[in-house]
Amino acid sequence: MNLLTVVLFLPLAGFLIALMIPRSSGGGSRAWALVLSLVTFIVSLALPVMFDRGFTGEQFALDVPWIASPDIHFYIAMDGVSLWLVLLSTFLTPICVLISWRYIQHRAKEFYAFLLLLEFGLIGVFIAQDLFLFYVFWEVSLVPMYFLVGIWGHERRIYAAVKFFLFTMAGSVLMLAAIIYLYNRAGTFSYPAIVTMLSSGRLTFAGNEQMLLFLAFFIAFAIKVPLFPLHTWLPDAHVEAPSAGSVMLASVMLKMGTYGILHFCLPMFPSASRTCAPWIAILSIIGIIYGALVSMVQPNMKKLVAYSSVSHLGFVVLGIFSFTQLGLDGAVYQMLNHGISTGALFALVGLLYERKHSLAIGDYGGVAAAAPWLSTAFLITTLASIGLPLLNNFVGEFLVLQGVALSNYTWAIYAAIGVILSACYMLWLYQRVFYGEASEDVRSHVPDLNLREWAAVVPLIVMMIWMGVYSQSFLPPVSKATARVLDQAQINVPFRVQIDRNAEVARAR
Amino acid sequence: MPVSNYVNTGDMIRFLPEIILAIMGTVLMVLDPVLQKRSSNAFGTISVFSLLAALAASAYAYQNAGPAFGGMLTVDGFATFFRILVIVVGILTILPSYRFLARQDAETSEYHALLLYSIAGQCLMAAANELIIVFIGLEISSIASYVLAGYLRDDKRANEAALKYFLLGSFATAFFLYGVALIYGATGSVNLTMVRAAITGSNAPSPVFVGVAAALMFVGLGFKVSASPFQIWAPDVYQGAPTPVTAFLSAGPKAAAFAVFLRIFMTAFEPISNGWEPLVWISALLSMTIGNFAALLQSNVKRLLAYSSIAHAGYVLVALTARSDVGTAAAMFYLAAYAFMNIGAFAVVSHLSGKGERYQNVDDFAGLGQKQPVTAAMLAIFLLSLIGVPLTGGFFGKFYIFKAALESHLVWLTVIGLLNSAVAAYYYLRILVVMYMHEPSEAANNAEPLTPGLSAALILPALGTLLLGIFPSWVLDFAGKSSTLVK
Amino acid sequence: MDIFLFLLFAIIAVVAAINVVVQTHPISSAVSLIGVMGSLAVLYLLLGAEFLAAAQVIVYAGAIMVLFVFVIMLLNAGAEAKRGRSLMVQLLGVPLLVALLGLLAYFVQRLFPQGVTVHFGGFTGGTAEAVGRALFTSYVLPFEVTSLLILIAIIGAIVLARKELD
Amino acid sequence: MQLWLIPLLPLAGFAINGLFGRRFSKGLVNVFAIGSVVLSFAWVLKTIAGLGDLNTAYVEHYFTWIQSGPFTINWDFAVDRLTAVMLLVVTGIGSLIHIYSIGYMAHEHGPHHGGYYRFFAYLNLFMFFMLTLVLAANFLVLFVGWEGVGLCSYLLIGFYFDKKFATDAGNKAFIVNRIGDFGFSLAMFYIVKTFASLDFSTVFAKAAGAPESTLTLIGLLLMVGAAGKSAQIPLYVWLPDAMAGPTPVSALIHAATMVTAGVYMTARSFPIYTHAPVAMEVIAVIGIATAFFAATIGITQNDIKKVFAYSTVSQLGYMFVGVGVGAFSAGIYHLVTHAFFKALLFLGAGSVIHSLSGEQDLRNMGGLRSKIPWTFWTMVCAWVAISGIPPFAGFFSKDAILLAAYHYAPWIYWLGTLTAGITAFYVSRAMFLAFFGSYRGHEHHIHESPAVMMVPLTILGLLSLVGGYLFKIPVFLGSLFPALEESEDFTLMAISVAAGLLGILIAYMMYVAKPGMADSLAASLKGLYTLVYNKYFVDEIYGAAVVSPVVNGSRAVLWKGVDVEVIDGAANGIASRAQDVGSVLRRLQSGNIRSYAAWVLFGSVMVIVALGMAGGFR
Amino acid sequence: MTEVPISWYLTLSAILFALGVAGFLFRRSIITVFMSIELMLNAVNLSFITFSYQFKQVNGHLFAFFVMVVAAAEAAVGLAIILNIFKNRATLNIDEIDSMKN
Repeated sequence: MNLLTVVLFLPLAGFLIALMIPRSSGGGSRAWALVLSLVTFIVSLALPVMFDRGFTGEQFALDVPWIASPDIHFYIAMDGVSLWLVLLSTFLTPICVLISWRYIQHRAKEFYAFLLLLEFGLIGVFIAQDLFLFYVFWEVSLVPMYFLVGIWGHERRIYAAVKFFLFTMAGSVLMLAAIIYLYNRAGTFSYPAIVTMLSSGRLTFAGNEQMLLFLAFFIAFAIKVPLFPLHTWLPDAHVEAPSAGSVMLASVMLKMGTYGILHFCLPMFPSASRTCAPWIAILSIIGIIYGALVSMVQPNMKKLVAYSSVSHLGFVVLGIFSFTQLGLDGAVYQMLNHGISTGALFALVGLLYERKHSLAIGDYGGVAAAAPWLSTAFLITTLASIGLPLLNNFVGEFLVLQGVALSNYTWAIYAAIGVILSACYMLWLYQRVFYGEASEDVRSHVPDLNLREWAAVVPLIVMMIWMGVYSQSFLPPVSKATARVLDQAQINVPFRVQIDRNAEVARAR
Repeated sequence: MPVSNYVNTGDMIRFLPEIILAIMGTVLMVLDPVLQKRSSNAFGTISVFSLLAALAASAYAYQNAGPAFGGMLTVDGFATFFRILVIVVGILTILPSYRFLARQDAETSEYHALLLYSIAGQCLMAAANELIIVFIGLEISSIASYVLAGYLRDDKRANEAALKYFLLGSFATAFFLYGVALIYGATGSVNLTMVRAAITGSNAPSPVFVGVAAALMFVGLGFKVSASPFQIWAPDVYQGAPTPVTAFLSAGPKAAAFAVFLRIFMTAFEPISNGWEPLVWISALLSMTIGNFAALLQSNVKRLLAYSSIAHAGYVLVALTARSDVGTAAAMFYLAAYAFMNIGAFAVVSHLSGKGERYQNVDDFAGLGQKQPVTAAMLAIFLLSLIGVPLTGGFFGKFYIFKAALESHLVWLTVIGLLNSAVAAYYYLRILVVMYMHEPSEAANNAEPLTPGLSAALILPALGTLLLGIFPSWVLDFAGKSSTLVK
Repeated sequence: MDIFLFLLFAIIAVVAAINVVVQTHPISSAVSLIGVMGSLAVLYLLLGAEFLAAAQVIVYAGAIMVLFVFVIMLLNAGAEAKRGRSLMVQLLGVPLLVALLGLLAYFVQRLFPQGVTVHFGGFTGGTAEAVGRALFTSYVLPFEVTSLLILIAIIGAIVLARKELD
Repeated sequence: MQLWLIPLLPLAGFAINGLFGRRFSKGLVNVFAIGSVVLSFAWVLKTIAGLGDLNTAYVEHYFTWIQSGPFTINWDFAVDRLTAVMLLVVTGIGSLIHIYSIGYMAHEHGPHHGGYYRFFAYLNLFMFFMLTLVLAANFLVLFVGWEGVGLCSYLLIGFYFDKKFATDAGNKAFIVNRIGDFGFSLAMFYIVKTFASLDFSTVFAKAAGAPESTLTLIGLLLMVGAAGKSAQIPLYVWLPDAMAGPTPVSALIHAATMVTAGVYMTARSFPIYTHAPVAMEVIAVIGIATAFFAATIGITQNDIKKVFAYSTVSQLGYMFVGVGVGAFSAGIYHLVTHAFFKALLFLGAGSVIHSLSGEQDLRNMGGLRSKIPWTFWTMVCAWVAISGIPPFAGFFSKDAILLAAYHYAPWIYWLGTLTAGITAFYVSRAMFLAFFGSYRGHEHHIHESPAVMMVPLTILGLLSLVGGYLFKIPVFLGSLFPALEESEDFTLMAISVAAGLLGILIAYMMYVAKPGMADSLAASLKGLYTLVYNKYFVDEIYGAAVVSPVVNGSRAVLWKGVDVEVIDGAANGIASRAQDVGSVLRRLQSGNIRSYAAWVLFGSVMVIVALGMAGGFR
Repeated sequence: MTEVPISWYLTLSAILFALGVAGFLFRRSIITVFMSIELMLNAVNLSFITFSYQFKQVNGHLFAFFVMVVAAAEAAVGLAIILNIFKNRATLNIDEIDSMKN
């Protein structure tokens, strides 16, 4: 039995069994979700262990014909990028169970079932090698998230859930059209096969054709990322989602978009990617600065963090479109970093909400005095999020900006402004929530972390430090995968494009 | 062993499903005085078995595939596919009808007899290879449907629905008939194979004339499948008719009409397909757009689903626009998927609507997810399928249709269609929203527990929907094999 | 002679048909419609459709129209009221009708193969025997199937029109 | 030589105290906190002793930190003479200030229990980052320390986190530093773009071969970073506010070590600067402008720590002048002596504040000379040192800088000399106001600080007196930096010494001899005084020109405007347009059968026309 | 003996068909509307029989015959529906049967 298959289907099995657990036993489904997600995580730990770091290309491949005509396969495999994204999903799911432990009392059975289904969908997205299968997982992950936001969210949850669904849907239908079109041209849904055909010149796209295909894919991904100006669903979805939903949404779901851009747009449509790169870069930079500025003035903690995601994800997209090894590595690393640190931020904000039932920054103040460890955890997360060296985000941001600087120094200048602004909004948030005199209300309502919460928070902090200090545990497989993407993006150029000299020079070094 | 020079055993075998259904419908009427007072449910059960027998007969007929009655009927894969489809639709209509009829204190014998007749008509349409048979099949199906729509004769809405359906239906049929007359005049025949031969032959009639005849037939068939611009009757009729009948109308006659539509336009009129392609293109576009946009503001679920069915007709027309075997297969598959999800959705509406069909509003579904999780989960599956979320039949149906469309280079129609399906997501989501995210309504609180028949009526289509979504090959292979029509 | 008969009955048919449309009282319309059918029966004869001409008179004018008249009497339907209106029909009704008639007439006039003309006796295959033979040989299927149609009509009428007994 | 132990010891102290300090007694906290730093100091001594003459850098490689394709950042430490100086200053002064803090923080509980351990934990963490900064063998590891010390500065400025002004000051420090770091990062990016590496050895070896414009750009960008960290115009604004932190912090971080990191970094990057004269000129001009500008503000401040804060800004300006005019070793020299006397001034001020139980306003002091004599005398050492009186520490370094400046551009020398006079004046003013005259404060039990505070004061006092003479830094670093051709010039030296003496004299006149004079002078120059007293309204100008437009603009224009109105408005607009379309389409459904028939007829006519035309009908 | 062009018959059929449509559109009495449909079917029958003459086939007559049967069945059901409507609403005005709309 293929290990990857086990990791993929464990959550699905968990979901199906969770449906059988009687509704009255809320605790039962909770415990089941924890056990299953932990087991999944532990099993998934074998993936990096067994992953052959010397080998470029897909590993743990499983290719089973699913539908004969059209030729659709259940084809999964992972490369160095999806390896970590899968691990991120399996890592965060038990944490999400933990932070929902007390908060979710209403309809707990469905909640945990949906959480497991979501994990299934997310893992699937990252390992599907068949474009059709990819689309299936892409949409399947949408549904549980829709319910998580819509049922267990806050006041305007329905608006947010519907907005989330429709935005994503609007993008993904275009992608579906492009996938079908690709199939008609290539005769297969297999992503590796298509890339091979492109590399060998057996399949070529005319300029216009390639551009439209690229845009169809890219818009779907850009909405998910979300790239300015397609981002407005995100703040609403985040604010209204329950903590676990926010965590999964920010940490993993947004990565579906960036992963898609990296994995599909670049190798399959290199010329179009390069042609569009300046425009996309400008949008990313606007997103970086704009997200940070808007984040700064938010009165709501979750909204603040949500807008900060817009800013952070801007870095990722910018890094990808730098077309440099550094930029791509940094982008992937930044995906993981954002997953960890923004996930932690949402988890911690969730813990605050659980205590005081408010997300308004103005309702807090002086929490550091009342809950020192919670504050410390938040501080470390804050620092990670603003890119302090030795914490995870720094490595990613550095690589991204360095990569961007290599290909276009002006972009790097503008993007680096985002680093200044991130300090502004995060520290200001921290000051207003945690510093100052603690009111009686805060003192009595905000206790420090309990054991369960420790268990949820500590792994995240450990990861922040580990990833910041010793990136060598994670980066080499990523580099292998991104180098391949870059190569494909060089080879698969059916019509001439002006390739940035600087990027070439830097690669040559 | 020939019965006569004109009828032989093979003909009878190929005509067996219709015979069974006609006879069993009559048997029901004969049994009426005996059983009506004692066991009104017996009629439903007999009907189900009759339909199962017809199902077996269809399969048997397929074993002996070929033309019958001098080429008036053609029993091929295509015909068998639609025969099976309408028979399954019939079964799925009867299952929720038990409880519905009992709740409305309605007679059951005539209801089931009419249903069987109607299905017989549809089977006939599916196999028809001659326009006069098409016409008669259409009328059998339709007249029975008119009566079924007005079956609750004290219900003002049902009366109105029946009247509208009847008057407008007859009106449109007259157009169809005029088209048949013209094609007869143009080619001297109403046999599709011969019509095609005449059109392509050396002594071909004016293409304009054939075009006008095709146009008049398009009016009649477009009306029956509720394609724009002839969709206008559908919302009122769907809303007013008794809910199980609405479910039936939206699946059975529609599928049969599409079968005829496909057969006529892909065989007889296939040579002039360059002429009708733009028309179907526009019709598909209008149907999708009008259906989806008008549904956005509906608060009555039946009406909402009516508009949605217009939109779905539009999707099928996209497949027809592709003018290829793949397109035909996609249309067939989609109709099957659509039948499951739509009948399922209507079954839930029927279950919830209560006596006198009081609860038909979207808001009445509030809190169903808490009060009746199984019902709600089933409806959620149907709705997700209608939206087109993967792993459901609706998704694969759309997928195949747009795949066929793109193969025929209908890029813009595909894009518009897909964007339309994103718009459609909005109104389906509204139902999901109230069902899961609102506090229980009066309707949800008063909802009856699920009876076995109703459970079957929900679970079978749900299984079908998922099956078509996860293992579509089973149906698709057959559709693909059958999509090459005899020309 | 042929042309005289044709024109005579064609004009009667058209005038009667116009009368069907313009009369506000259903019974007047019904009587006019019987007139149309009668003249059509004559035209059928001219075209050699003996059996159909007879059926037209017996079935259509004789049975179906009687049913109509019967219902009109039963419901005591008077001249129609002027309540309600349809904007759509008011605005587009006449232009659309003119367009439809124009199109249909144009097509059958211009595009139909010229030269075929009708004279009484030009075709005599429409006898009862010929029709009956065809009906029981090559058209046995539709013939049998129409019986189903009648059955449905009967059941439908019963279902819809019967009074509640209990 | 296990260089890693040097920073790691304080890190261990931080980790232990940070994790468990809450449960520890103060004594135990001290053991870990002070022990780790002192051990680190000892290890520095041992290392330097064991490394020989250090004419070439000694490098240790630990692990690959970041690797992407061929681009690699290693976690390397290196020691050369410059590093050695810095190591000694940091660990040495750091140890003293740690010890001092035992006394100063003795009564500290902080806003919640455990302020004491928190303080030492942060201080240790600071040591870790500062040592990393100093030991780094490439720009990125240096940047780690660079950002890390910024973080500790932020934490320690906001140490009293229940006080809003403290946390405000912390944020300001961090954010202004971030602006500097922005420049630093961009410099690094350009370095990689040009040299494909961030290792000092590689970059500096290749620097000579790079085009001047590139080096100028890099140099200027590095300068932005240095200006942020070392509080130069225009990024100096955070440092005066940073005095919100406990006084030992001001002494260690905001006077002796961290703020000099910019000087260290620019000096370290001299191979780039020597090939980029324009960049150096900019540094010199900014340095002298800062020196003069901050000194003038120092004249009018009443908060004793603010006076010294502006003094620090001013003195850092001097160091930049040194670097800018090419006298790198002089800059470092001043860095070292400044560390002695400015740390002493702050610690002394801390002692005063401590003895006055928190009073910081000079106007409420006076006559403390007799009440806390030990403090007074140690501070006198610093006083003479900073005033540039020979042969005390400040004299040598300041003189070296001014001399080099004269050779570079005489106007810098003259302005520098004027600034030296002003410096002498404001420090003297502070000394006179605090220690001379009569006590103007509230009735109070004024007590000398405990011995644990006095010992460091004394050591620093001695270093202020003789440190300049004892440690001839320019000689020690002579082999490292390019030599300047310059000769001792006694006239210039005399002029600058005279300026210092004059400053002291004027201060004596104004604050001791004729105490009312200062007020009347201020009154007569009211406009100028108000301007200077309010620090030229720079904070206000920044606030009005940058902060509020950005904040309010983001809120009103970007968020409520672009996001809510435009983008969401567009999305909602599409949705409501769709609904409008829907409602129009619904209206077609009038319910009237005849209308429906008309529609069907309409459709029929259209279809007939369409198919007729398709068939060739014209 | 002048012969009649076959297109005249067809034109007559078209006119009658159009008049049927007109009746459907302009009459308010449901019964008259229904009769208009019968008129349309008659018009089509004329076409069938005309074409049958053209081809000298009997087929067209059979089609017309089936149309009659269908018309009869429709009449039965349609009149039953009309009876029902009248029973429930006491009106035969087609414009008043519009409770379901939008």
